Amino acid sequence: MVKRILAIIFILVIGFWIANALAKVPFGEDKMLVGKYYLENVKEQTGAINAVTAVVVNYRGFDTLGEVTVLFIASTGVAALLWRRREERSAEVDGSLILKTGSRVLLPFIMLFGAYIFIHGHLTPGGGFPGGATIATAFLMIYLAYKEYEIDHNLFEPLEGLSGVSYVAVGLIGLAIGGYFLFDWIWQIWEVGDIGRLLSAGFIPIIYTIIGIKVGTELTGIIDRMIKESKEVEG
Amino acid sequence: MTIIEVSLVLIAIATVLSMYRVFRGPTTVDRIIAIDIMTTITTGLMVLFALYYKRAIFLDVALVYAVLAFLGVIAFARYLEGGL
Amino acid sequence: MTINEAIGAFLIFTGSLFYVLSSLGLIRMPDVYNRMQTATKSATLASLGVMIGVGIYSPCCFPKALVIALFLLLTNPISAHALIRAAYRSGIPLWEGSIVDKYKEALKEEGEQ
Amino acid sequence: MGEASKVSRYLYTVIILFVIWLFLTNSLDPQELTMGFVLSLIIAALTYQVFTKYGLSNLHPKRILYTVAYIPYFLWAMIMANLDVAYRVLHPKRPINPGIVEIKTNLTNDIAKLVLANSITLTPGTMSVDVKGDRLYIHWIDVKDPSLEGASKHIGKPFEKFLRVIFHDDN
Repeated sequence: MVKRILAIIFILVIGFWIANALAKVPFGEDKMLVGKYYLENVKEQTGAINAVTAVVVNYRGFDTLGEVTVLFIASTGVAALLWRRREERSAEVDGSLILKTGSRVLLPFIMLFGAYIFIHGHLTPGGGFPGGATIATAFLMIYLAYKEYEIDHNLFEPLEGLSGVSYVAVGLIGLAIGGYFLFDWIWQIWEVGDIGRLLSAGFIPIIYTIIGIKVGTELTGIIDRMIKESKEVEG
Repeated sequence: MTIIEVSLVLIAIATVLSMYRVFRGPTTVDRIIAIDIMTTITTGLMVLFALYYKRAIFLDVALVYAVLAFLGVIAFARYLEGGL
Repeated sequence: MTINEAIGAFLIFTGSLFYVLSSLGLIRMPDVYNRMQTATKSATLASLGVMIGVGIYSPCCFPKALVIALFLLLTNPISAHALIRAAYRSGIPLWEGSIVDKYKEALKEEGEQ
Repeated sequence: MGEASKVSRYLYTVIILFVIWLFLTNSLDPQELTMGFVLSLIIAALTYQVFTKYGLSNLHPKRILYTVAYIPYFLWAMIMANLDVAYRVLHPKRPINPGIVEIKTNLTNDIAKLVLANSITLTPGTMSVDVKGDRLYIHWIDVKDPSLEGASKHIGKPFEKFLRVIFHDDN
């Protein structure tokens, strides 16, 4: 009881501190000038109507390359930690007929949703990362339904590497044409597309497609390693 | 208050009521059923928000959420029956 | 308020009433199986109502709302089925008032094979 | 009826995916149409083998007619189901009489069984627990007839006459 009262008092004191600290922050004013700059120039400089996407892929495209690399390292790390000789899946109970048939029917639709999400990254919320995750869930669904299913590593690993290389290649072409890495030559020099339609925003859709494929294949690879490893742990 | 606002309040009440089953249990499956229902309710809520704030792009969020919620429940179910 | 807004609002309101009904079913029913019965049915119909209602209220959203509604209509019963099968196989008993259980015999036969 | 040819199955998948794409994007902008078409081609190439078995013959006018007729019937059953649920949940005595019964189905196609099981789950008082061969195990909230024949007649039959035509089980 005493403990509980002490905890409540403690929470109240902390809450008071935080409230006091936040009360001094002026809301609604620009603290950072760079944010204002992005919002004012995003349309003519990148052609995207989704400012968040434009910042992620265009202004901060180099950082996003870093993020993709982090994911790649995570995937490689999982593979390195969980690498054993060829392991079988440990599932014992097969999915029911309804689940199996349902996942077969849903597979194309979920892949289409994923592709829709990452191709419309510059027009709607979403983009490469959620789109790739959606595509990975399609494979996870098949994994859950069929106990003997395994992905084809010979197809997925080259695809993953290829998409990583093409991201860098897009950046290098920008370096060659415009003088800095990830220069958006499609929008700034060719001026292809109209703002708000699908074909716009320079290379943002291209890079998001690359990221989508990369994230999808990488997450599928991680799922595959994790599911196969479980047999070793349980004995 | 428009009818849509009343509906939003009703959905909020539904979520809170399902929360009772999440806390109460008594078995794991009970909690997962409650969470399944809550995710369905949340998908409906997102679609309703798209109307309320007049932003059709919220529908994309609802779509992805529906996919992920379905996968989450299936994963739990297969884990419970030893199919993972 | 135009006529399609009125119809849409009516569908949305009905849908949210069914959401409340599904959570009430979740609370009032005595065991896992009966809870699933009541909750899944009304939550699916409620989602259908809310999404079609939103589609009718503002026609620009109609196709996408319809896709989400169809997706839920297909996935909700599947996930309910998977959960209920997992519940039975992980050994949760039926409610004591249940009068018949044919699935037990089927599972026993499967075990003997 | 055997499997359709690969071309027919592929084209059917492309058509279905493209229609879904049209619904998702909700625009007739030529750029969106081209993109959707290319994506449908790619995804269909990856998945047509698991998606469909009968290909273009699914689009036979008779089957489409039966599908269209099935929708109002199913919606009506679903609304009835919910009124039934409302009655059981709101009634102070909670009138339930549950049990798991076994029913027999004549459907042989997997997808037909999926739709049958889903329909059963969403209609009054019943929920499918498992499918084995031609037997479905149904959790019934208010068991009226625990025998195999009685339950089959009560639960499965109304849907089967539609599904048998829609999913090629009519021979």
